[in-house]
Amino acid sequence: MKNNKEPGMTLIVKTITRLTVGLILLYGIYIVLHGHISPGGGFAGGVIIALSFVHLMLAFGREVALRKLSQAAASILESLGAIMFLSIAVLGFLGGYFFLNFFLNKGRPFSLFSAGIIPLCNIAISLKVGAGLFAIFVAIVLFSRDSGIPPDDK
Amino acid sequence: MSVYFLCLILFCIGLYCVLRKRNIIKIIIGLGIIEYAVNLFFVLIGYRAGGRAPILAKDQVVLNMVDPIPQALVLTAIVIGLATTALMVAIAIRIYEKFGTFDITKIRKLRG
Amino acid sequence: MNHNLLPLYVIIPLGAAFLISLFGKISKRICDCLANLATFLLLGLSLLAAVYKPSTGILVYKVGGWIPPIGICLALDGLTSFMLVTVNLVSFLVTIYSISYMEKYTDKWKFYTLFMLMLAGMNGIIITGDLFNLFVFLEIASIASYALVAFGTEREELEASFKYAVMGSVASSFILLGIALLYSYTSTLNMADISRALDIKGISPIISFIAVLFLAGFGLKAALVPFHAWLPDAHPSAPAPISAMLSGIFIKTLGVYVLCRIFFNILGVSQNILFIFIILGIISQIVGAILAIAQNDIKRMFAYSSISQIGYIIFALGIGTPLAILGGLFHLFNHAIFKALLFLDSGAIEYSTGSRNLKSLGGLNSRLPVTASTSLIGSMSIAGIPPLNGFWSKLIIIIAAIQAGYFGFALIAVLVSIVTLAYYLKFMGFTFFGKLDTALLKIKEVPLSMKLSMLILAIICVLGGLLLIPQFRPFLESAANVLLSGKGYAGIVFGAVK
Amino acid sequence: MELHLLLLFMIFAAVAAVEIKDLLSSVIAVGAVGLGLSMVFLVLKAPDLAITQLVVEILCLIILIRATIKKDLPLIRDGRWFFNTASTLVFIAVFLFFAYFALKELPSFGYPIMRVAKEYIAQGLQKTGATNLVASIILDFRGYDTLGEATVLFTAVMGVLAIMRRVGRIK
Repeated sequence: MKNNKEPGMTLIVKTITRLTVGLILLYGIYIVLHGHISPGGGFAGGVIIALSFVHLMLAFGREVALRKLSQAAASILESLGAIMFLSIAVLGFLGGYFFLNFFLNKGRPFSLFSAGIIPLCNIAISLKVGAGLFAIFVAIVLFSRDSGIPPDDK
Repeated sequence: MSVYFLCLILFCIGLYCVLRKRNIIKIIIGLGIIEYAVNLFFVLIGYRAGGRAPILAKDQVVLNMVDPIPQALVLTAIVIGLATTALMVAIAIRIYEKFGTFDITKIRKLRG
Repeated sequence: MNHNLLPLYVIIPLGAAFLISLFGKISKRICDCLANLATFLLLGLSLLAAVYKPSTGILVYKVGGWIPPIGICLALDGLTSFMLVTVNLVSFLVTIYSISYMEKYTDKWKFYTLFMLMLAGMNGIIITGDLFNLFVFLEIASIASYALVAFGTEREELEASFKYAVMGSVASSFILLGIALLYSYTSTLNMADISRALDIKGISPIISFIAVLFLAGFGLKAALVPFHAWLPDAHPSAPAPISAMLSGIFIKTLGVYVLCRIFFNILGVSQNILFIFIILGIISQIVGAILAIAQNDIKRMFAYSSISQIGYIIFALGIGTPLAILGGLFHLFNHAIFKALLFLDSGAIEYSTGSRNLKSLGGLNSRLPVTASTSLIGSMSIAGIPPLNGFWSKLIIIIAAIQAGYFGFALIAVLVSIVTLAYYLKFMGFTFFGKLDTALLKIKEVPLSMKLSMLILAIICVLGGLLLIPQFRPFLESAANVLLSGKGYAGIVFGAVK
Repeated sequence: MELHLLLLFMIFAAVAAVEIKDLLSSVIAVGAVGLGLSMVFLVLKAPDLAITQLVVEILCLIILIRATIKKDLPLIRDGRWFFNTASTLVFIAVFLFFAYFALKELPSFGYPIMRVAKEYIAQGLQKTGATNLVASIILDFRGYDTLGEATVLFTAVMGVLAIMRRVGRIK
């Protein structure tokens, strides 16, 4: 952090970040939604979504990133994702078993809307993983920023 | 067989790092290497010579696929490793804030 | 008892944890209510499981409706219901205690969330029938406990937590490596199925290697003596309710229960393994007891005492006769009760005086009557004074050792018991008797919720011996029978699936 | 062949990560191990794992770099340094020796038994509707594991938030 007036890195980094961050987020969402027909899934996609916010934070400083997704909001989103996943699991009791894939019609294979609960679970997991990892990152970075530990040495 | 053995050597490098290094970050790195080695071992035992990735393609008969179970398990193990690392880094940062050092021999002395 | 209730042992604490993390920020009362409600429900469910036994002795639940080797199954047999009652009884009383005790710490909702996650992990370990699933829940419980040990975020706590986390992670890696080898060798993860596959393959060096890996991994979690270095730092550093949970049930669930399940029911016990158990048990008893005498910190003394008592349990299981296993499991239950009681007492002492150093305390008998009397019951019980529960279980273990012909080891067990009495007398003498320090004249007895849970635990200590009378004995016997049935476990599980 | 090369590369990077004195270089070397692992997963026909390992590695690296300080480590050699190192090496040698005999018993590399896995491959698409078999295992056949896995991450997040509290006790 060379100049305190303008947080974040240099202009070049900021411009490139502005171009790429949306694409990274979009790629993460793509990976999540296609988890059941191609490699990827909720975890990988969730981490990519978290990384896009981390990218924003590294390039522009914490204010910009936290305006997009505050720590409290991340924490709430994470809990919501967890509850969503647990409720999908508990809804399996409708068919008689915990964690039952309760959709009778599994849809046409190789299409986006297929495989019953698997895409839904992927979405819940990605929500939880993305928000959770971002919360971890924010907690660690904010702490070392405020308490005199040199966060990085440029 | 030689592949398994190389994988266990990686495991032992991590073990050596955890047992012998006195720096907190180095210990976390050693644990990371151990996790990599175990995950790698799990995937190695599921590999099938000349096999295909366990993803079905249209109009294709399933003949020879690698074992999908270890892959599913390792996916879980990777995330567990990430969780452990994150928690330990958090503890390490707090320790640095309280003691001003990453060296565990010094930390022990400071504790008195 | 309907088999649809089985997943609830995990769903309730998980749901409670997620709800507390969402709504707990609003008010402390909400987290208190949610946590206590959840543990109360769990206690009720586990008592239900203990009272209404299925006729076949086992209930198997197929998660997702998949037949066991394909999907994950949950299994509830005698040992499971025994462990569930122990865990949920202690955790219910500990949550009552935490209502007042945790007022001293900030961010109570984080405490309760982690607490419920740890409980979910332990219940998940106990009830699962799948080896990898066991590992996952073991990690949930472990990670929650690493964070809880550092909950006070002071110097010592952080250092202890880091040490504990490093050793715990190494242990987890050993366990995972063992599971990988076992999977490669048998090509299945279901515990009953592994047992059956190993029967077909016969004995080979790889089984001994896997056994050593598991012994090192779970021995580390159980703090058996060559692997005990983390416990005396980690257990005293945690907040008192967590110390009670860790020492009372955590090391037993993650260590002793899993060791028993794996060695007795899956890998199969041989004389060599039983002898290793005996040796580890005896060394743990002696080392724990000797180190405990020298301590001046109350909680540290109790932590070393836990190592010693875990040694008793492992020793009893290593003898391997029906009587010894019964005694070992009974001692497991008793130790959970009185060690939880003693740690809660130490928390009460710290709560009112602000110190837990034996040298600076004294004469608290007049100021803290409830704490003093419950501590007296707990100490005498752990030292094996009749008619308290600790006496009966130690008596059974020693009789069983003599019957099996281990005279020397029985003598050591008796001697260790005397040493135990000595250091608990030291604790009582320095804390509650003697001259009251002038600085401590103004202290008051602890709040109601803390008193309540200590009193209930003390009553269970006094009445614990009743578990041996014929009406209640099936509770222990059915648990011991599971271990005695050995590799018959596979047949029982697959018989119940159909 | 490429598998052996990649493994040797990982071992080399791991030794570097352990022995380099500078912490930042050490962290970067461990990143090289992780990337090597990601490539090994690709060679072993595990694309799901390769993606996940890659992104997790990046996140781990960022978190670790945040934690490091740029300061050389003093290499402490107390009186028992040689003895401790020697005993550790002996322990590792014994471990590898026994591991060698155990590994000989395993099915040879490239030929797993796949008793249960056959059922997944045969029935996966038909029963769950997912063409990615790994997804069908982690979210349907063994979905309960994944619930646990998600909870592990949740636990870690809660743990980090709890440890990062500025004030632990109310005085």
